[in-house]
Amino acid sequence: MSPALLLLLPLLSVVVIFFGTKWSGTLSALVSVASVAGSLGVTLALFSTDSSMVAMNWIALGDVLQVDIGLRWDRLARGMMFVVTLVGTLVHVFSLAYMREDEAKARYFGCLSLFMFSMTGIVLADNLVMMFIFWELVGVSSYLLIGHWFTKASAADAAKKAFITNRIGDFGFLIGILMLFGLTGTVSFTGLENWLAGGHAGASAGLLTAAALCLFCGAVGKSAQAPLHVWLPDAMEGPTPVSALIHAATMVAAGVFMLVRVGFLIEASETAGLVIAWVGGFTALLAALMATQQDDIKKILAYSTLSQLGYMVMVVGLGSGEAAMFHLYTHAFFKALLFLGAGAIIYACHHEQNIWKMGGLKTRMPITFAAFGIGTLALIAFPFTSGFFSKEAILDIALHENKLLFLIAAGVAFLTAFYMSRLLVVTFLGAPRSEHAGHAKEVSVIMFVPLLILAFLSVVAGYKPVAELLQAQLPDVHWNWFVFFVSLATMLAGAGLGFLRYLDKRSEPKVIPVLANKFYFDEAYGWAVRNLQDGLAWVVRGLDALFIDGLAVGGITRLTEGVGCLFRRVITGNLQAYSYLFGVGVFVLIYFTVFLR
Amino acid sequence: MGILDILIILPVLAAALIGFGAPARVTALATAGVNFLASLYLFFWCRGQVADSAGYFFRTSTPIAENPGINWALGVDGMALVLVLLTTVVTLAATLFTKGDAKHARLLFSSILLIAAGALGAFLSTDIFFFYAFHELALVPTFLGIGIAGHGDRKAAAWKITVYLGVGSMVLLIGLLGLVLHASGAGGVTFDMVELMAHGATLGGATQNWIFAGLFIGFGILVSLFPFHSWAAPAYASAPTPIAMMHAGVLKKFGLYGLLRLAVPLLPQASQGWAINLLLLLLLGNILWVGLITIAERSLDTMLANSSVMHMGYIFLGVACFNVVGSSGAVLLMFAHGISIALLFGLCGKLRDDVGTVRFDMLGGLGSVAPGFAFVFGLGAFASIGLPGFANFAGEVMVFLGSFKDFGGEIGRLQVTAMLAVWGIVISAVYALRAYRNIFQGEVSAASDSRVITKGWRFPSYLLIAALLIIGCFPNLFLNLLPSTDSAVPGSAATASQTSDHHGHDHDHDGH
Amino acid sequence: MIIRRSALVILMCLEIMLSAANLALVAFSRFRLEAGLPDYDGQMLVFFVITVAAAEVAVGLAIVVALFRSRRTIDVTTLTSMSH
Amino acid sequence: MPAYILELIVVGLGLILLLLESFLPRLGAKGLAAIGSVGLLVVLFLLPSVTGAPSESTGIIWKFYSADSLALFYKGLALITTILVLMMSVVYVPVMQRYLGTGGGVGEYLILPVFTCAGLMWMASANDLTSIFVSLEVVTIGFYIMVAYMRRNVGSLEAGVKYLILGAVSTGFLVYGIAFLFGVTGQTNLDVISTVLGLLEGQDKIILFSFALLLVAFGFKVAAVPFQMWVPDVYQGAPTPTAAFLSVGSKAAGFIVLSRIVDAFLGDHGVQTGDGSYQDQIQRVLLVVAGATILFGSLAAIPQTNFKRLMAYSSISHAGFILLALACAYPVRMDMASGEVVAFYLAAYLPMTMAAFFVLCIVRSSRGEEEISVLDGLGKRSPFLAFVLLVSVMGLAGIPLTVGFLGKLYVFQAALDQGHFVLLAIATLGAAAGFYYYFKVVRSMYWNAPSDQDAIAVGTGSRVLLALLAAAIIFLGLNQGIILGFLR
Repeated sequence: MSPALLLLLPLLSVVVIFFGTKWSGTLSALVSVASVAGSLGVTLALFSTDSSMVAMNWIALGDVLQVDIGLRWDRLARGMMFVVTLVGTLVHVFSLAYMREDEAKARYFGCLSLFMFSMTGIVLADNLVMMFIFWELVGVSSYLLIGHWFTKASAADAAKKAFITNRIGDFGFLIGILMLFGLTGTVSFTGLENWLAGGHAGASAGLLTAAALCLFCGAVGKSAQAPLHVWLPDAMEGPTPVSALIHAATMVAAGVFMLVRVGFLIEASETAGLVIAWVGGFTALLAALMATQQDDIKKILAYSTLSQLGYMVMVVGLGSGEAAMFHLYTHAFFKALLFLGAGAIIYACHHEQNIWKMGGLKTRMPITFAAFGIGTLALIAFPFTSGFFSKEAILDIALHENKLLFLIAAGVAFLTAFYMSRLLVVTFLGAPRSEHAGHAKEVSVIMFVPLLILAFLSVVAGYKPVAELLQAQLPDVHWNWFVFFVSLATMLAGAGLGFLRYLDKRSEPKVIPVLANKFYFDEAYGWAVRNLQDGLAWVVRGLDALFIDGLAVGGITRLTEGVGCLFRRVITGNLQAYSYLFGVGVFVLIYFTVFLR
Repeated sequence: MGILDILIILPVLAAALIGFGAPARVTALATAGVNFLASLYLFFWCRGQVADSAGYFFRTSTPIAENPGINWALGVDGMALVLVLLTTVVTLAATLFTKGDAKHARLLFSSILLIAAGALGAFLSTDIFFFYAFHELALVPTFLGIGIAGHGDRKAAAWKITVYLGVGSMVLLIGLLGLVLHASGAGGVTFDMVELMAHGATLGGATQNWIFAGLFIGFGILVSLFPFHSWAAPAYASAPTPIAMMHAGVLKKFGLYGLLRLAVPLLPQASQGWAINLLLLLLLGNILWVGLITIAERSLDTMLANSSVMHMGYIFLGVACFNVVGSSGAVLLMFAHGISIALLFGLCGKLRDDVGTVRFDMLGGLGSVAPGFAFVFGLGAFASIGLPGFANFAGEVMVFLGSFKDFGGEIGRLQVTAMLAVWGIVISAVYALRAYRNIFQGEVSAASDSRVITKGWRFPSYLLIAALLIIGCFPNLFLNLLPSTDSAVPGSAATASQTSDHHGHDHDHDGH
Repeated sequence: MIIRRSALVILMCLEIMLSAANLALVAFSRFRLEAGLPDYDGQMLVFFVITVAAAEVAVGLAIVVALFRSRRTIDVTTLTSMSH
Repeated sequence: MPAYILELIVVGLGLILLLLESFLPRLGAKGLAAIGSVGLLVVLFLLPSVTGAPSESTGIIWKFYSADSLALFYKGLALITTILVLMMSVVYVPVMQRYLGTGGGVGEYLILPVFTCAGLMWMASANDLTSIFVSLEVVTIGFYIMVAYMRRNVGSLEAGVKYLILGAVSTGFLVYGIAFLFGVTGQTNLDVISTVLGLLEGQDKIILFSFALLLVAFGFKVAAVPFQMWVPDVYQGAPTPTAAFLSVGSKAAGFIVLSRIVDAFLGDHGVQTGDGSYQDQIQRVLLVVAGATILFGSLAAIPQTNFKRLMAYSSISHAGFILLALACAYPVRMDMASGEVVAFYLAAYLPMTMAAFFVLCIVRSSRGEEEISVLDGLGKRSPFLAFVLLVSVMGLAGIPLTVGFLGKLYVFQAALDQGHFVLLAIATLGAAAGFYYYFKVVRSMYWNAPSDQDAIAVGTGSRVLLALLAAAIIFLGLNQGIILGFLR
């Protein structure tokens, strides 16, 4: 059995769904679920092997350029693959129920399979170009899934925004790839590693930093780091299972995964690492602040995702890819859990997403509440949940590497506890604040089973034996009581404040406009797009019509015609004038010939 | 008469038959089909064979004139083969897209065939005279087709393209003649490309620069290089669908093909001089300036036209790389762009015919009315903005890689240009997704409501998409046919440096 | 000639021009003495010119007559019917 | 058989036709034209079999007359042109009769071209100032009559007067020029003059002066700027076959003589440009005149609405191209002398112009105007005529695979070879403007709706002839070897 199967299964599913099922929803769902379950099975079966292979020569141009579809099956890939396929399987199953009544089920499951295919490609890629290929494909599947309900203007716009924002990141990513190719003549990770190990001939430190940072741009886009984070909250317009799978657990983590893959490059440049760490820390703080004032349950989770991704990016920048991957792994479970839980709530409340119109769901949806609660605990790093271990590692590394970032990280931990307890309190406790919430019922078994599995994993995944079993990367950190107490204190303080402030409130006690409006990022970007890009486009179009087409092309045309008319005037039809001109012509010609030499 | 002659002459004969009253659609379809199969046969045949010393297959040459040496010389190498395939595929699709009972059907079908014949002739000729001549001839049905069967402001548009391309081809003629006169060896003036290659690279740097500038401006006008692009949008917007498909998809590639065929191998030193700076500047104009114009367009046809102009910039970048990666990328991109723009123009024409408008503000939500159509259009749109899996991506990525190849750690003008050009992928995403959003997504508009897209688009669209996907997933199918080292291009800089190479040795010898 | 309006007068002027040229020819041939004799090539040419001029005038007069018949005038300034 | 027999045969043919016209009036225009054409055709077939000057100069005639390949080539052109003009005239006869009144016959109109043809053929061979002058006048006087032939038509008469007066002025300058050249060299034979000029020193000014005077005269003949004013009016006013004859026959003859004269002045000593000699100056003058002519012809053609005026300006512009070729006297990298390029261009020009005028004749005989708009919708009304005209204007515009393209190609090549980049730019502009105004015709034929739907009747003979011309435009475009073969 080879890792190539992991790519083939979802691809096959896509092909079958798009061309073989005649858009039958049930059939497509079955095919899709089967393929992802198969992928999970293959991943588990291949857990103990370590291999690399070339599946196909994609571009082969003599010895000048070689780009393969090559697979690299190492611990990093295995761990990531496990996360992707497991969460994927659970989300697929959850979707069976969640999307039961959707008209375009076949398209939905087809796109899910496409996503699984692309994500697998990223994880397995053994070179930058291949990673870029699947990177883009992931972007497309994300576009399609966000815009699943495309007749809704907001969904269509969100999909477009996500894709374009990602492309801006890819702009940098591609340039990074180009620089590295230009320097080394290869794009494969092994080749790059060897080149770096051999003293990276021909590259100045500045260029290396630039290349690393360009690659990081890709991660900024995909992992929604500031300032390109704006697409992720909007992406919540997609179906909730999609948010769980793509916009929480896997795709947005691809940026982090990629950074870890090219970690050897980041290590080679101190500046690049520092920039990355600060971008991560900044994003974490910014997103946590914004999360405290959101009213949409999915948006809160989205900002929380942003914030956690910020953690991961920060720690990659600080030099520990393992810690980042460990957090990625635990985060995938509890964040998927939270999203699916949110999905269950939304489903139960008839697609109500505003937390202020919920409330009292604890009694009506006890299983969901339990699962959601566990997820929350893991997210706020309650001791001895999985999230606790991974966050501990991050804080520890931050403490050693950069004190300022440690402070920020601790602040984010506080804020996380605060907004999550707010979410929990407002949604589940108190009295129902709307009719839908009042009539909510516990969801079906097909929906809560995935929740329970994820809840279980959210608790146990952090323990070393489990993590090792599941091929997660384990950071090399030692128990640090200082970090433990800081973490505990911030968590308790945040959670306590959240409980006290929001218990039995019917609406937001104090609106902080700057946070509620997400620091006006969207407004600023909207303004820039409208006025800078579109305005510039109109101006350019106008200039083009005026100068190039009008003045240059049109001017030359008119000039030619004008001169033609002028010449025509000479031919007056009057014989005397002709004779006169003839005479002048003779004189001019003779003068020119004889005297003007 | 070899297979290459047949490829060229068959469509001419068929067009004549249509002119004399043969059933238009059937004749055109049969011809396009036969040509398509013939080119496929050619494609697979060439893969198993070894080319002759000049790199060609099926080379034939019949002298037309002694001195200046003009020959009816045909031959096909990898690059030509790619473009021949492009031509026959797009011809078939354009024929399929056109209804037999359309207005001016006879004219349209014979124009398709004549343009195809002209393009094939240009791509297959290894003699500069016929290379140039065939392209010019193919322009005539284009002009007539737009003028007679176009829509909108057809007369003005046809007039503009006629005069504009007329000027362009005159400039080009000067450039080509300059090349022919200066690159011909002592044995008299020859128009034969193979002989020129053998004598090439003996030109001085300044001469190379001048000729290169002449060539890229001449070819550039035909390919709508910035700032000579303003003919494209009105012409494609008013052109009848098959004419737009054929011109934008196939015929426009002539100029780029010419640059790759002549300028890159024969004028390698031009990659150092001022001429290349100018080219780099202008191609950025294509990508960024025209890209912005494309964003501002509010109608599908003009948007597609401008996007096509914009994408030419990437191919020019591939040419400007002056190395095998960039050239190969440019070839792939020519193929990919030709197919995808033909697909989009075909679908756009369908939209115009069946819905009655292509203006964004009047369309919307078509995706729920005609999901299959939306799906196919989406594939075309994503292909054109370089989504991996489609051939466009393979081409673009190779062009970009080519521009950075061996840059030696110093970010030079080529690299800066490439970096700015990469921003084009964002621009193209913006306009393509906006167009898709406006036409297919959102609320169903009054114009889109209850309109049925009539039959006839599926098969040609699938054909084109299949071509894009196959080459996108297996670009090696084409790359195997192309030279894989710089030295395989005779007379290039790399050849000169590899003196131990037998090939290079020969040329040094010829030079003295 | 340029300022004349009558076609007839213009024709006469043209004849004078030719005569002047003839004179030049004769003069040149006279100055080129070869063995004491003028170069007769030039003088021979003069005869040709005179003959041809006669033919030209014959045709010219016919045209002028036709012009007069159809227009009742031979004023050349009225000849501006061409569009352009 | 010595070459000059051909001219004698042609003159004899003309005399026979005159007699026939007088004594067999029921022969009619068609009969005359047929006999004339057949006779000329016979002469055409005799052309390859004639011999040039014998090795030892036996007859006085060879002092005035040469029969080199170039001369024979131009004789062929003259014959073909005349045959076509005769055919065209037959079609045009009904139009003419409208303007001739009761007493007027059209017989002479069909016979004069034969005499003029003899003159043209003689001009092709003329290599002495005397024979140049006489043959030129034979041609010119013939044209005076043909231009003014429609004596009840105001335009024709007006054109005749203008052509007559300006033509006579140019004749005057020709004689002046001859006189001065004779004065400098003491010779009338061009070959001898060339040798003598090579020996003269310090007389640049007077040599240039005589050249300028000759250039005035031939500039008038070939319609070079600034002696081109007559062309539009005369083309417009003259009967259409005469306009065609003027634009091809007269121009060709003018160019053969001009190229002989230029050859005589430049000598064959291979002077390169830029050394300040009078040869250099002559090339410069030719270049300037060529540039001005191309510019004027191409640009002034743009606003024209009358088809014949358009053709007139086009003829001016083409003259510019030919002058440009003439000025590139010593192409190094080409295996074609400039005279050959000129001859090729003219040969290429023949079928294209003839086809265009022929179509116009036919259209004119059914509709009474000659505006471009008369062609509106011709593509619908008469696809055949439209197609022939399309091929013809494509050729004139220089679209490849037509013979017109080759003509331009060689001119461009010669100019490039000599490095005349400014002229190249002007030529490019001119050719591009050509696209503009020639395609006006195409636009009118194909894009515009017809003003009336009636099909235009085309006789079988005309049909065959037009098809032949169109085929020639394309066929010669593909096989330039044929023309080059005749040339050498």
